[in-house]
Amino acid sequence: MTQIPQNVVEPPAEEPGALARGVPGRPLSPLSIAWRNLRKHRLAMVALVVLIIMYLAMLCDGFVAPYPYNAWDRQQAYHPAWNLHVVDAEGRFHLRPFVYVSHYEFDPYRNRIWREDTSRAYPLKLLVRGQTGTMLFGLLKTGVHLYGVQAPARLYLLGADWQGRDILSRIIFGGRVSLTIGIVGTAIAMIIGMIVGGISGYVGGAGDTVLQRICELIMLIPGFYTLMILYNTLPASLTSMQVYFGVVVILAFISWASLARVIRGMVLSVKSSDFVMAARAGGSSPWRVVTRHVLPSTFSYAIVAASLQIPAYILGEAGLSVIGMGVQEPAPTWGNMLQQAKSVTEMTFHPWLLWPGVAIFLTVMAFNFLGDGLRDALDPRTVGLKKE
Amino acid sequence: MIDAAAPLLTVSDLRTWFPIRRGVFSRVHAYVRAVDGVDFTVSRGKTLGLVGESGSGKTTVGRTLLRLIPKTTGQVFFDGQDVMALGSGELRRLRRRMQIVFQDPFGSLNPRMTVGSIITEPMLVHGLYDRRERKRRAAELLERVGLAPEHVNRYPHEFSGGQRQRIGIARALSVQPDFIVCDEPVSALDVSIQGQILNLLSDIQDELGLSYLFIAHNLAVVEQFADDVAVMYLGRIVETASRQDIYAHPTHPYTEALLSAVPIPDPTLERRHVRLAGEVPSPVNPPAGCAFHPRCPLTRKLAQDADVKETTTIFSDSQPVRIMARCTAERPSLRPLADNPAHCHACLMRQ
Amino acid sequence: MGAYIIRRILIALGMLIGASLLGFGVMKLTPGTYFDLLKMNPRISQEHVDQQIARYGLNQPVYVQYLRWLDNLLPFGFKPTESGSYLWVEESPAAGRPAQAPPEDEEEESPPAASEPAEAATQPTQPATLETQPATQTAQATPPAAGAATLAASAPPAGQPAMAKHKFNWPRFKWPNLGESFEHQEPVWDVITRPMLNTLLLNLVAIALTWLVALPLGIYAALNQHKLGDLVLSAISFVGMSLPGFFMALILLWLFAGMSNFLPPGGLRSATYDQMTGWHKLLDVAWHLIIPAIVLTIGGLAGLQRITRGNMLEVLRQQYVTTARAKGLPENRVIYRHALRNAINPLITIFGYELAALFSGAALLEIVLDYPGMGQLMFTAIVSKDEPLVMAGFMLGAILLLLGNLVADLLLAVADPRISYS
Amino acid sequence: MPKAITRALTVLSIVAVLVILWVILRSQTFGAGGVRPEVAGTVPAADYKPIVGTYGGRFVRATVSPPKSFNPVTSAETSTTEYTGYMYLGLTKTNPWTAEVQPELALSWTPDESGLVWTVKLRPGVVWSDGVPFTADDVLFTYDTTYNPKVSSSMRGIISGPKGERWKLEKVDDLTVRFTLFDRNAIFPLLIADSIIPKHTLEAVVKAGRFNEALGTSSSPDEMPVTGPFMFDNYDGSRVILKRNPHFYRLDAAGNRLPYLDEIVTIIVPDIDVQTLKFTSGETDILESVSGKDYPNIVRPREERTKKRPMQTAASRPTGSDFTVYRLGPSFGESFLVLNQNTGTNPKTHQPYVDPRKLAWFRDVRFRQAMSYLMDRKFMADGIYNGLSYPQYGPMSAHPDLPLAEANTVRFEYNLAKARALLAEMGLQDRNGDGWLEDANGLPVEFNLTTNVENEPRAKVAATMAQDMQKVGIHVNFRAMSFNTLITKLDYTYDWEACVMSLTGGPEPAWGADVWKSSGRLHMWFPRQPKPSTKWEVKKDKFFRLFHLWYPLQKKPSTKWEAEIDECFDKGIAELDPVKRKAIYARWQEIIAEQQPFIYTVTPENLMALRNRFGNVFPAPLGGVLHNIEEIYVKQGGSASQAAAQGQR
Repeated sequence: MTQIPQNVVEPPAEEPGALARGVPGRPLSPLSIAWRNLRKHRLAMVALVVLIIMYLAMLCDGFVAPYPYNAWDRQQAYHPAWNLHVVDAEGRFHLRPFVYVSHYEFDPYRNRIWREDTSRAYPLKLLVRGQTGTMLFGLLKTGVHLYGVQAPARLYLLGADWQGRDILSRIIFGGRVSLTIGIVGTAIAMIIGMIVGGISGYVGGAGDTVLQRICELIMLIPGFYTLMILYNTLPASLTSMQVYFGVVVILAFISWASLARVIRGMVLSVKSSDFVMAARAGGSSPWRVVTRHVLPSTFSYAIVAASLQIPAYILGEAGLSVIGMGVQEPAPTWGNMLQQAKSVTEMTFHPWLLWPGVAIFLTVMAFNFLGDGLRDALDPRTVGLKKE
Repeated sequence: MIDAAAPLLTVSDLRTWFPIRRGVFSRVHAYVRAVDGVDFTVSRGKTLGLVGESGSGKTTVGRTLLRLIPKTTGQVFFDGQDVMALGSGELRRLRRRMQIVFQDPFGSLNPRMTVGSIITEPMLVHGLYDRRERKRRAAELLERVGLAPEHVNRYPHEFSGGQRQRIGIARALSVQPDFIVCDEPVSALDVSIQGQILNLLSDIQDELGLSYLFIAHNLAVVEQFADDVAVMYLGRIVETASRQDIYAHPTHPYTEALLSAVPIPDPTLERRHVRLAGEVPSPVNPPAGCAFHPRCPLTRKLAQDADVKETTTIFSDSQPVRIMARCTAERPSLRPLADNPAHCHACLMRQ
Repeated sequence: MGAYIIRRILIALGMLIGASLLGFGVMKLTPGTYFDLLKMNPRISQEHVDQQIARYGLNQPVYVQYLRWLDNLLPFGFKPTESGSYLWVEESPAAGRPAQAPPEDEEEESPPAASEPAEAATQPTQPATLETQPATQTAQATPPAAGAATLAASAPPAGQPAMAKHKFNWPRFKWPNLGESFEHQEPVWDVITRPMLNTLLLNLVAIALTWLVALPLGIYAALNQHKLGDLVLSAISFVGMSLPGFFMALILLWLFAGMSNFLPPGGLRSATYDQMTGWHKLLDVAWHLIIPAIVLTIGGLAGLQRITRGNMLEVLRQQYVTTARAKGLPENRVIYRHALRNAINPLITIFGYELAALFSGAALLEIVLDYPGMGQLMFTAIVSKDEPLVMAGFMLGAILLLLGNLVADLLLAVADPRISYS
Repeated sequence: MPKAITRALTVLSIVAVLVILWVILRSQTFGAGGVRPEVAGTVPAADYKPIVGTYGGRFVRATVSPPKSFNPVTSAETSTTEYTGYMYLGLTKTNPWTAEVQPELALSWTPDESGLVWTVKLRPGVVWSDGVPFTADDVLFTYDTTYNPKVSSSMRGIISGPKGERWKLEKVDDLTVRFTLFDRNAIFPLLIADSIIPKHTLEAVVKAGRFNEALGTSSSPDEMPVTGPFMFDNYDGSRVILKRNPHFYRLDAAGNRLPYLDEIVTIIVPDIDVQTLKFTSGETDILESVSGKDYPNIVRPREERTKKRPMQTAASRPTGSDFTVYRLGPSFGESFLVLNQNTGTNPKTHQPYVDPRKLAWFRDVRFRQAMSYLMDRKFMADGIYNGLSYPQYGPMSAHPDLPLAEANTVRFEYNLAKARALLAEMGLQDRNGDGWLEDANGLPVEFNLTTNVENEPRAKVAATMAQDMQKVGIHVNFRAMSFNTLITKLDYTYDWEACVMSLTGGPEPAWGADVWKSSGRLHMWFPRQPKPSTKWEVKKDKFFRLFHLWYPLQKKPSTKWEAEIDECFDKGIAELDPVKRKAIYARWQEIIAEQQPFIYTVTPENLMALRNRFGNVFPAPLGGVLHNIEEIYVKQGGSASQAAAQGQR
């Protein structure tokens, strides 16, 4: 954070010349400097905007998505993607896209042959009234959707799954799990890592040894096997919400140790720094020293580590879900939606089921860019020495 | 209530050893004897200058007596209280009276806190004053150390080194201490700023009647500032005397060597230049007897003097050197000079 | 250095015991056993299931089960007995011998599970009868002196054989083993060797590919910083880093195996493998390795390429490189003799970590791609609760991690003269 | 600015990836060209006329899990029997069309008048694959071993009486064995279909107490003489190779010794999907247990392949139409919903296993019938199996051709209105207008529904019924769990409410005694009852009595149906007269269809695909495609690749 290089020749008169750098009258906190640096990082800003849009969509899922996540229509099972038209059956062009009601029949080889009933077109509308869904993690109910078509027609921008549920709606609702699991998991791991690393580094001695051994033990166990074993220990009677937290805790259990070790290392170096000595000499209690001086110094690392770890959580959850260990149907997560696309038959005949994978890809990439930007913005020297 | 003549701080036989662990079971293999038996006193309202090369343990002394580093053995009495025996609550109360100013103006201020909160933090943790009063005092202190009161809301990185050192001093002063350890407060600063800071410290001392333990690595800084001077070499004090005595009549060869390095403003004066052979030995394995003997210039002299009978030969810089046998066998203790009991030194050859 | 390695190994042993306790404990949190699977088959009797459960000691307390498992692993094991005792073997009271209590204190700590001899008698499981029978036979058939000799040195002098109710069960040499897999009904070692080798094959191929491709690319990118090639590479890196491996695997599988039959859909060898000649066998395996190896390589490539590039740029900025250039050394020599060596040093640690992740790193991919490796094996073992197999995979993974870390540290010391462990 | 370029490039590549994905993911993605494979059904039994084939060739199949053992006595899992079925013969076998018992190693089996003593005449001239003749001693030895307490035999419980009674076997002469049973057993001819093992190699092993480990996967082929058409050759962890038994007893019409095939290679492919790919890419010759979901993929048009890949032998070169898909009618893996009717209490916590409020519903036949009305069997067939499955209403109704199947069972077709009406009759209706049902007390109607995760179609069946239950206003919490966990609940802890399961079935109801009898271990809705408990046992529990006052039963359902089922099974097993037996089991099917303890959903169609290069293929509804494996041969001159394969050998 040092803005003034040490070898700057000082003005002899000791006029606060160095102060001219800041905006007069307003303090330039480390955070605002970081923000200023981050703003220069275009790609990170694009990623940030993309993420903000995604999170907003996730928070307002019931409103943004045209259908609730479990709204099924068995007549429309495996409806292909993109049934919007601008040219009608008579070849006339319409400015407002519209949808026909469609239904399928099996051919002798059990392929679904889709036929559209062109007698009536259902135009795409904004702010339509439809099935009641929930938003803000189920706190609010909404019957109005950002866009949609009138029943009985159904809009399938990204196609439908085996029960005729809209993939796009389910992706938006799936964000409830996939977009939050990284943040919640990192927060848990960070809290544990900070506490353990802080205690271990600051107190030292036998406690340090024991905690370090525990950390090493956690880091020693093979991650993915442990994930699978731990998932199997989750009691069977859990609701999908509880399973979600179970998975978060399991993922955090795997990853807190490496965080704790790095934080311990930073605490060790910060601990012997003069400003910590000064705080102790000033009479601050150990608790105050740790919480006010030592741990905040590790925050910049923590923020970067968090942004770089979030993708790992998203991928971890998705990976577990893909092999059937995760939040179960009918609650959507990007992972368990992909699980349905896992079979080659599904991929060949219903490739639109792979869309949740694209959502994972975009999110992970956005977090990678953001993390990259944050690393540059916060502290290029002390952060990111080791890639996990 | 306490005798004003009694020294404010008495340090006796202080040792700080750091263990070195190695081997399969990481047993303690050896110790770094950073401080190895140090005695001195600091009088009220006076300044003791503690001088030594880097690695001589002077910073460790300063931090050990504030209990920032655990001691190995020894006692420290501050105003009659045994500092080393205090419980955590008493220690905190004592911390109000003993403060420290650090060498590095960049590392000693938490970059994440505003200047105001840095200065008010000691007051806060000691429960001094209310919120508004603390703010007022912070502004006042800033002004006292030569900064503008409105700087309270700024962050350390916006200041220059000298300004930061002033902030460090303001922080030390905020709880109105009686005693401040100044741990090389000016050595990281440009020469032009050094004087300003030293003057500031000196003014504050006059104003508030503080005592200082002033740690420095050369005698030049101490010369204008300290009342008494103690010279450290390899964890031990080799000479202690008043400022005048030490500059006028250095008795320990190490002090002489240090003094010879001090530039003399008066070109008419000439000082014999003593060059020290070799480097400071490792504190892990200090030389037996007088720790200074491998580098001691007196041994050169000894080579010519025939009247010293018991001698032995050592190799210093691969040169065979004859030295007094006692120097390699006996650890010299600090003894007063016969003519000046306030002037002590630890050289076997001169005792 | 030697002391350092010994110290690391001692710590590692402790860690392994900790890891095994952790793994075993976690696994025991789930209810049920592997043999519950059999219960849904009306043609399998309850008695059969019970017998299987007893045979593997799954009806005993968890700590006894753990000791059984641990005992298998030790070269000098204490022979497990069905009564659950490990140090003390219950002697069947031989006729004519006074059964008197021994003076030692330890003897009174009769093992907790030893109070179930009745159950052991009513449900004699196979290994038990096999093991105890010869022992009792020898004890009864031989005269006291010879009997004492078989009890090794602990037995008191012949003449007054103080036969205890329990006798100390001296550790004796045996080959360590990992137990027997429930599902495969075979020694675990036999079950895992082939998947282990398959996993090693896949990972080593992928690591070799990754390094062979990433290092030159990283160096190229660094030397052509900000030029088009560098930019294309970093763009690809970011995309490669963010594409989830399993998703990429699914897409490749679908494109090349599902839609076009161009690449094999999974597994490692064709059914006709053993009809092939040597050259074709090699090609067949290589053909099957393409999809998983590509996915793994792309996953690792992006990160490694970027790190190499970063390190190389860092080194090129150093003063000694400038000095070397200033000396007039040819540019190639500057780059490959001076810069490259120092740029690669930090990568050595990464190599160690890759080594550590050999077993479990590609687990998800193996499952998704149906590659017959450890990940696949462990997945089925975990789901069906084949505990000996799970523990073996778990421990092997842990050992490899420890080894990988140690190798990384040692390699670093070898490569970097500034680091030494003394 | 280079930075700008890198950004532009990254954005461009992301956009490119997205566009490519967009194009690809929009619709079905295979080409329309190529040839579709043929689709065929079963062959009538009358058309079963094998011709004389030619020797040679290998047959490659895939299986899900590796073999655990080749020991037919200790292992009864599919992973063992799919090999031992080819290796060891039983005394009898079942007809693949009619399920009748046919001679195999035994020529005849005749009971005496008491029905307890059966005289079994063995087939003369049968030798083990090592040349040793097969005699009555082998039969005696097999049953001795099965009854040996040190042997963990899967059959012992089934052929022992409740008090440990055993069959007594006597050797009358070398080719005659007399079985003396402890009770009358109508399925005795079926029971002796189990594999006979050789005495001359295994007797010493049994004596040494090592029989449980014998015939393991690491045993050498020499240790395993067999009577079946194929013998064990090699297992290397990923492939099992069975080779031709030169001493197999059957001859073809021309007097050649069967079988024709040289080898059966079974490769272990855990993933069904990859099995499909391996079949369509030509690696395997047969695709067993095809799911209806994958049917369109298997019959989709495929390009004729002309280019030869270096690593593929000519024999395995696939062509678009070189296989036929067989639709064999209903299989036996029916899924059903079962509701927990256990009235017991947990001895540890003294809590009832099932909430008494819910137990009252589950034990009410109207509730179960309402559930049956909620089964959208049409969608289950279409959405999960692409229409390739059969609705099922009773325990055997999907198999109208089975000898003991009774077609005239009650049917509860999908009808939400009738379901609502039945629930309303029970007092479960929407009382506050929120769309969800409440009981008389205003409490919501809710229960937990579960199934196991591993079986995807079953999970989909469960998800579908959960939706319909929600549609009529029942709060149903559906969660799939791992199989082990589920079994623990079903078998030990009994703390479940509703569950979708399926059982390994078969044409003979007597095998299911453990399921249907109230004392059975697999009597899932209330296992191991000391005596049938269909009557309300109100006095047992204080809470229960309290609730009982709140829900007075207007109409008591038939209370003794469980007892009647027990009776059916006890009588059925002892009844040797086929006509009377059929009547007994018809009554059982009627009870189940009406009482709905198992609420059946759909039975998937049994689908298989086989390469066209094999001759003597006579698919049968019960035996599948491979029931006459010894007669199946590789057609000569079928294709050039075939000739190449012959040449290579």
